Amino acid sequence: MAFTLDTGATAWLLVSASLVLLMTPALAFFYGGMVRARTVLNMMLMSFAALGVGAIVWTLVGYSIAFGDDIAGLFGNPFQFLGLHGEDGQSLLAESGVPFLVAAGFQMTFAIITVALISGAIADRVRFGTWIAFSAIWIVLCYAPMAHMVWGGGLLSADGPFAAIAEPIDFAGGTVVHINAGTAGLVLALIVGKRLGWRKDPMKPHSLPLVMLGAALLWFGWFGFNAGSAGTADSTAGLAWVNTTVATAAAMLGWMITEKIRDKNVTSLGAASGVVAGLVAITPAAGSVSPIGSIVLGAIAGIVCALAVGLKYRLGFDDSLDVVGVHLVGGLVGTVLIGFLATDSGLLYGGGVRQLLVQIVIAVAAVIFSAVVTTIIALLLKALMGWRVSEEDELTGIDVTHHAETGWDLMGGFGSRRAAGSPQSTGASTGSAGSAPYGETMSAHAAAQDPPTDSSSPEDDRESRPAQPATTGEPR
Amino acid sequence: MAFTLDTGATAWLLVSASLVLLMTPALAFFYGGMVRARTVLNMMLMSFAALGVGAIVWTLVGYSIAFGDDIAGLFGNPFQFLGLHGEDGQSLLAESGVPFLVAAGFQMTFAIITVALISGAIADRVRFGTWIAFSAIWIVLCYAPMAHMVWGGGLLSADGPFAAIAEPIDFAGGTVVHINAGTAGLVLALIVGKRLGWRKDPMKPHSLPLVMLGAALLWFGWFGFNAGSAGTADSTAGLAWVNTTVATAAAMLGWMITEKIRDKNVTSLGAASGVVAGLVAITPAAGSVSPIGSIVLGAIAGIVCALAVGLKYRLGFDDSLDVVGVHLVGGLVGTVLIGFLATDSGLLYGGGVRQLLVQIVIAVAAVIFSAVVTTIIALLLKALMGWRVSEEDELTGIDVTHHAETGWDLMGGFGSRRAAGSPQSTGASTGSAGSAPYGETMSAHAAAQDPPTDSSSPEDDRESRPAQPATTGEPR
Amino acid sequence: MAFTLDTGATAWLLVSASLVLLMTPALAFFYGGMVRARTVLNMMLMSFAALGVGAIVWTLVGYSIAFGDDIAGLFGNPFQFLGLHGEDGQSLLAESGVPFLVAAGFQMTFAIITVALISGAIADRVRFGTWIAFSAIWIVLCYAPMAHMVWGGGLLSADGPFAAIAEPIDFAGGTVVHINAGTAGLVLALIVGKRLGWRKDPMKPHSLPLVMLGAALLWFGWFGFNAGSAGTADSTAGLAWVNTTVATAAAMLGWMITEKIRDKNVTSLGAASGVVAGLVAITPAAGSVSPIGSIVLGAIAGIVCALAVGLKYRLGFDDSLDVVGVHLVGGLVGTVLIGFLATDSGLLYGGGVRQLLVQIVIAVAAVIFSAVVTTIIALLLKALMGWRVSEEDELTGIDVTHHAETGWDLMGGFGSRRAAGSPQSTGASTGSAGSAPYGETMSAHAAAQDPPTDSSSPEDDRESRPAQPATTGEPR
Amino acid sequence: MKLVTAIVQPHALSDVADALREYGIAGMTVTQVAGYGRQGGHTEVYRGAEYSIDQIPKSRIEIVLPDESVAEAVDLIVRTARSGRIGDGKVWVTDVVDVVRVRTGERGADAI
Amino acid sequence: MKLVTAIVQPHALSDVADALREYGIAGMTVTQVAGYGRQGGHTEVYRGAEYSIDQIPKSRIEIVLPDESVAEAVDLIVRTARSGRIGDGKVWVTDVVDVVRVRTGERGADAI
Amino acid sequence: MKLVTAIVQPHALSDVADALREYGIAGMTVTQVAGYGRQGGHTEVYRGAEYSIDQIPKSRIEIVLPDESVAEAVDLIVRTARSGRIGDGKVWVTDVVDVVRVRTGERGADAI
Ligand SMILES: Nc1ncnc2c1ncn2[C@@H]1O[C@H](COP(=O)(O)OP(=O)(O)O)[C@@H](O)[C@H]1O
Ligand SMILES: Nc1ncnc2c1ncn2[C@@H]1O[C@H](COP(=O)(O)OP(=O)(O)O)[C@@H](O)[C@H]1O
Ligand SMILES: Nc1ncnc2c1ncn2[C@@H]1O[C@H](COP(=O)(O)OP(=O)(O)O)[C@@H](O)[C@H]1O
Repeated sequence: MAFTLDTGATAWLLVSASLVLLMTPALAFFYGGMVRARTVLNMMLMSFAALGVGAIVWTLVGYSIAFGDDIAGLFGNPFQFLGLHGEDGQSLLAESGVPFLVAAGFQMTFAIITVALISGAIADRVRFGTWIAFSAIWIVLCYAPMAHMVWGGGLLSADGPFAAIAEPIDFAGGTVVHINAGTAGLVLALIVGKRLGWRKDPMKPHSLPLVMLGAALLWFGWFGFNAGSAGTADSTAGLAWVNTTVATAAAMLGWMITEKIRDKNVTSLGAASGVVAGLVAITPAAGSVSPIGSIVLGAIAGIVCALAVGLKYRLGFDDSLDVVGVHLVGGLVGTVLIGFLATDSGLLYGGGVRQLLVQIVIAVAAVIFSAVVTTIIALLLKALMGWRVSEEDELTGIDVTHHAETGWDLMGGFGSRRAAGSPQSTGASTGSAGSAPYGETMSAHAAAQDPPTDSSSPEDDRESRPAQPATTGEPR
Repeated sequence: MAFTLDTGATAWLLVSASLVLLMTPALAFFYGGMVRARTVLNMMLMSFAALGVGAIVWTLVGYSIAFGDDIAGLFGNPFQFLGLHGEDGQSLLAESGVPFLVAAGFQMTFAIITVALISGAIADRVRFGTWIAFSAIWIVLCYAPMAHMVWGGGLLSADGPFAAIAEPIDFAGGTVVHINAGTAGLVLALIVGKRLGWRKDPMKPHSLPLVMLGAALLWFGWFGFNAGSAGTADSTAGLAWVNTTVATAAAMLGWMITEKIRDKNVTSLGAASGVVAGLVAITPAAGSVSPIGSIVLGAIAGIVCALAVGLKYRLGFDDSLDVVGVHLVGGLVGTVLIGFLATDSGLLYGGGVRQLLVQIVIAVAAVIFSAVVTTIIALLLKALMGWRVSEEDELTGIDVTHHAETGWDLMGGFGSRRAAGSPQSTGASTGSAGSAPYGETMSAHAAAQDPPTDSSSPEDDRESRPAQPATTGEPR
Repeated sequence: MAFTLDTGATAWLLVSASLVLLMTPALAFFYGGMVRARTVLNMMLMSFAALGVGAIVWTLVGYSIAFGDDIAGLFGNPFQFLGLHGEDGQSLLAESGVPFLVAAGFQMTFAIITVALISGAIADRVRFGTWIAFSAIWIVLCYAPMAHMVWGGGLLSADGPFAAIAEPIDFAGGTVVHINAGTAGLVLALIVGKRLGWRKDPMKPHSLPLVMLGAALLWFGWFGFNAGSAGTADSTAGLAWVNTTVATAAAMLGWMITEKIRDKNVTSLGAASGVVAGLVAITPAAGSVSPIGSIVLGAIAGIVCALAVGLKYRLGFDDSLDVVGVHLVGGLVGTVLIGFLATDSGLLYGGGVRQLLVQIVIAVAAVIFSAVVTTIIALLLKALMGWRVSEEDELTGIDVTHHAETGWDLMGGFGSRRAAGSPQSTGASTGSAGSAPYGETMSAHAAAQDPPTDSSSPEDDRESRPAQPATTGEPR
Repeated sequence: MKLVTAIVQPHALSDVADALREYGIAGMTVTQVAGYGRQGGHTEVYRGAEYSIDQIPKSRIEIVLPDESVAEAVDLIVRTARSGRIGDGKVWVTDVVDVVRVRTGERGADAI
Repeated sequence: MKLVTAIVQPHALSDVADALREYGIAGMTVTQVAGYGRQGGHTEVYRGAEYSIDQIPKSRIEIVLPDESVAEAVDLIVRTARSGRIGDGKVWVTDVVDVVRVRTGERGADAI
Repeated sequence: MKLVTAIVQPHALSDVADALREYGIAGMTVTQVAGYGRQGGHTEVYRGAEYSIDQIPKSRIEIVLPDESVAEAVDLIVRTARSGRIGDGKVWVTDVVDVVRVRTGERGADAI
């Protein structure tokens, strides 16, 4: 295809890709704020790891599987764009005048955020290595084929069999991203099992400002996600932009009202969750409903998701940060409501039930595909690597036990620390139960002193403390 | 009007709209960091609520009132663009090749941030419901008409009576946004009254990093606000971009120097406030002054606002987070200095006093209009809903009492919690003053135990704690 | 040159400039989270000060020195674009259809971030005034000439003498920004000296979520830095975008793996540092290597930098936040690896050693130039203003002692505070060592009471506390 | 000498400190604590599930005093910190064997 | 009266509080503290340099009690907080001279 | 047995802990507290209004000890924590009736 660059469309897609990339760290903050202080780093690292692994895997084979030449309607030729080797005319966005790599980069960010979303279902309790392996495999076997089926000309696309009824609509990823991640989250929550103390301990968010920061950056990034999915900077992008904003606003208000009625209080966690629920629900619909339709769709999503997040307590699965209640349910709401609200073909606009039917079909297909593939991957990894950290590590907190760090230290420099590797401190950390006799200087400790720090350093060395009359004889 | 899409201009406006939308959460962080830890969530929710309500109201009637066909120079036909129904040729940005909905979305973000700004004046003490009602009404009755008067062809625009003297200049919202919000903040601070303990308790910011994050994101978002107001991506946008940056830099330095001289210390709160003061002041002037002029304007704004924030202590109104000192004063400084510094028509550039005169006139008109309308709305709401929370709730902190949440919990899972609704805990929370006899097991408490959590759950249930020789007989 | 506006390119450059501007506050968070809680504000203010000073200095002379007509291959005519006075055809980006001020603003953001980067090497211990002076002088004497030499047609550019061997490649600032800042950081760390307690106290990061926020926003901003350096929105920008993402992902994974092998744990500080190392290393190479090449380059950078940050302990300089280990080393890695990996001219692509040679030459030249100029400036300032705060202030924490603020106060309103200036409190703060006799009311304290706060205020004054039977007789 | 330990409402702390200072007690040590008691906690709601958070933020004050000042100091604290609502707190007194001022090594009443 | 001070593992706090409440002790004051002891700290790694962080988060419980309840209360705490691993904590008992309830001014056992 | 409570400057804590450990005292419990005393607070400035923040961060150390070690332990703390400037802190000693080690149920000196 002859390719003519459109700098405006390209500028918008470069921006959109950047915005969607930002969504993964945003998710890290959204999720990180929601867990307890002792696991914030692990939670955030799960998103960052998804970024690292996702970018590499997508470059190597992911993009090819999603957008290579169709094989059986299920996936694309995995070797076609190996290493993102391709020509400017070859991407779906070529017609908009967007270069190949810009399109490939934009799509990359979707793969990354989708796998990162799943991590919320299994907060605080999984081995980091297993998560990394899962991320890589899941993108290849679950995300990329689903993207192919919906956007790459596969079974669930306009080229697939259901298009005979009506052309399936998934503007920016209701099925590929949200139903997919939500289903995978449910599967993992079931396979990994519950956190210790679940339902007894409120496990309340340790930093709601961080949660709200995450929600805000997600909203911001979602403009790239939805309006960027128009593929260029035109009226459709404008429609998607406005719909994204008003649906989200309506969902936030819907969630707030639900809380007000049910719990008597409007919470910030609810507001933040309502924001995400609205963003999720409008994702598939952003290009095919009106602003008023979006308000309706958003409000419904906010209310339904606010109710849905309580389900896990009733059904007994620990979907820790509500990936199911928000992404699976929100994705279903959005995908199905298109059947009613699409201005072209929706039931309420006189389009009959055909669109609705197709929307239900693709939603169900997505759930089934994702559930099956995720189950296989998760069970395999359970057998090979194991999912859970030890109970003691989970109780103590995974940050310190698995990452050797603590998220917050506002006391700043409080406490006695020394370089490890010294006999005494090693002794201490394995726990010598024998009682040290009083009055006797512990010789091991003396040996553990740091070598005098650079006393021979030529430059003006200011490490010594202000003069002090103490007689401990131990220069700090 | 025949409409030709310009993808470059559209890309820039889509980005600008996204950037300005981000400003409202940014404000939530800026304000949220400034209040005490026990009210951070309420403060942030006021901005988020403005987002929710503002987007809906703007879609329904706000945009029409602002940009519909002129009625008496005061407002536009409220039904014209109901639900943002419009054609691509109908917006003010049609000439730039920007689609209707992109323009309408861009304008929406201005309405939202303006009402959110006001919340800083009444931190820590107002009913959330009253605030939501205020936001909705104020956008309709105060913001949208003001936007119409200045930008929509009304009284204060180039089509208004004062244009005979000189064309009024408000590039991006010195009057519509900042003078408007600042005046409304002053009115609300007076009507709502002071916080308990004001002037005795320093009420120091609980998280200055959060304040600085807010300031940083506001600056970032303001590029959309100011450079986006050029309506396309051209030299004027470039001028606005540079002016926004250098005026802000100069204002920050101006504020710092004022503090250094007055207080002997440069503070981060001062730096962050200086940033906002500079952004405010350059807003109306960004398209009509030179970079050097912007440095002068910014420096003056920084110094004047640094002095102005002290006024509330002298005059005795609790404008808690300095909406008056920064937005009203900064907006006035910027609007008026255009009369001196506009390269086309300013006094210092040989343009005579006409521009200066007109700038003063529109500033004063904006103050009066905003004051009158806001007073009416605020008094009405005072009568109908009431503004203040109870004194006890205010002392305890509005987050826990009105939102049933706490912003920060870095101790992570510390303490004894149980599911509410159980007799014992309910008893506790109403406070049973009778002394329980020692040695007697409280039967109410026994009844309050959670049902054994899913002991029948089929899957590998790991909720039990590590084996422990304790004999309490109460599995966790 | 006749100038034709390209709104797409201009939109992208406006966005890029905004993104790069955001990087400096992002750095403030990245660095601010890494220091102890008692110095977070000072650390952040160093970046904000760089923003303030940098924008002004760049507007006045910086841009001219960098991009004015060449003088001796070292710098440009400092008066040519005074106050950013220039025509749309005059910038390097004129060919892309980008207006002069957009190009100048874009370049401004590079100068700002570069000087801000240096501050990490001297955390927690320097006078704020000296830092401000350093920032201003360093931009003029070190950054702007270096930018001229590499990008403005000077010695290290395609117009310089080394181009005879091969055209030197520095796509977005490996030499100008990172080697330059890293070298300057090393020089300052040596001249300023170590923090008190260095190597004994871990000086662990007080907020890793803040560090990760910083890293995330840096990554986001870096898309402007690298893909913006293409000068327009085209395939090269797309290549730079993808390379930036995959190199960063690979570097993060490389750092993680290094940690896993060496320390047994993957840390979030490591992940965040790996992100920055990858971004640094790909900076010079983003336009000339393939995505696969970027993965290799990123992985090497991640591993090498992870090892390099340990050097300071061995060599004994307190480069507090690893400006040397990440920016100098990462910048060198990226600059030199171009010689191997450039798809046009790299050794591994059959291009021979010429490119490699030239890359080494410009890297070494940058190190030498930066070291010499920075040493002179730093020693001058040491003599004139002094670098270090007093030892007592450093121990207590520079935030309270030099900025009269504390970063975090999550206890919210805890404690007894009164307006200063009262005799009692002044007495207290100078420390009266004499023991006050019991039973005697301190009259000075009585005198120190606030005047009854506005008891005469006409409006509904709610400052009094809820009725309390206490008999202290002191209304709050 | 005695050690007076008082648990009070955080928002009473400032008044108590002022009252003690007026009375002539210059030194004390304050800790942020969580109190459990008759005063019930508040309810927090997460994801529609209510939790009663039992512990309530309190301030804990420690003052070392000569025996003769104890009665009056306790009285002062109790009067100042009292609002009459449940949860106002407790004060208890324990014996102190010895006190030393770190700066000077002074002991006993001189050290306070 | 006596003051029982117990240092326990933070994750045992909730069980201890429940056990005490069942036993009939309604009031206590809890502080977050850092414990040093036989239980070694953990290792944290910054920039490749390992640090052993000695202090370990613990919860410190204070309960003022009538003399006759002390033995049983201590027993209850010890049994509930015990996991058998190093670092489970300590309980110590000191004498209390007087107690006052701030709200009412009640003294002694009535005040608890 | 005795309970030694020491208020020291936060930056002296690490040295005190080291000195005590060298002396053979392996266990202690540390709390972050706010001290009021002769040492005045610092001034913080918000919006041009100055506030004197009276409380100063201090570290509070608790050590349960056999009677015979008290004198030396107090001495060690005082010597190590002393800088000679106002605000170095206080140490006080109270009687302990009983101590229990949670892990083992050991009592008295064995439990320390
Ligand atoms: N037996 C106790 N031991 C230690 N502290 C207690 C005890 N009882 C109450 N407290 C402390 O006193 C505070 C107030 O007690 P509470 O019973 O709620 O109210 P009141 O003292 O007014 O009856 C509690 O929050 C707790 O910190
Ligand atoms: N002598 C002591 N004085 C005060 N607190 C102590 C003392 N010894 C131990 N502790 C506290 O008890 C906790 C547990 O002590 P540790 O020696 O680690 O385990 P264990 O008591 O099981 O032998 C410590 O973390 C510390 O808080
Ligand atoms: N009477 C007291 N009771 C309890 N703690 C005290 C008392 N006096 C002082 N302190 C504690 O000791 C610290 C140091 O006391 P201060 O009077 O400032 O200095 P110094 O002891 O050197 O004279 C205070 O910050 C406070 O924590």
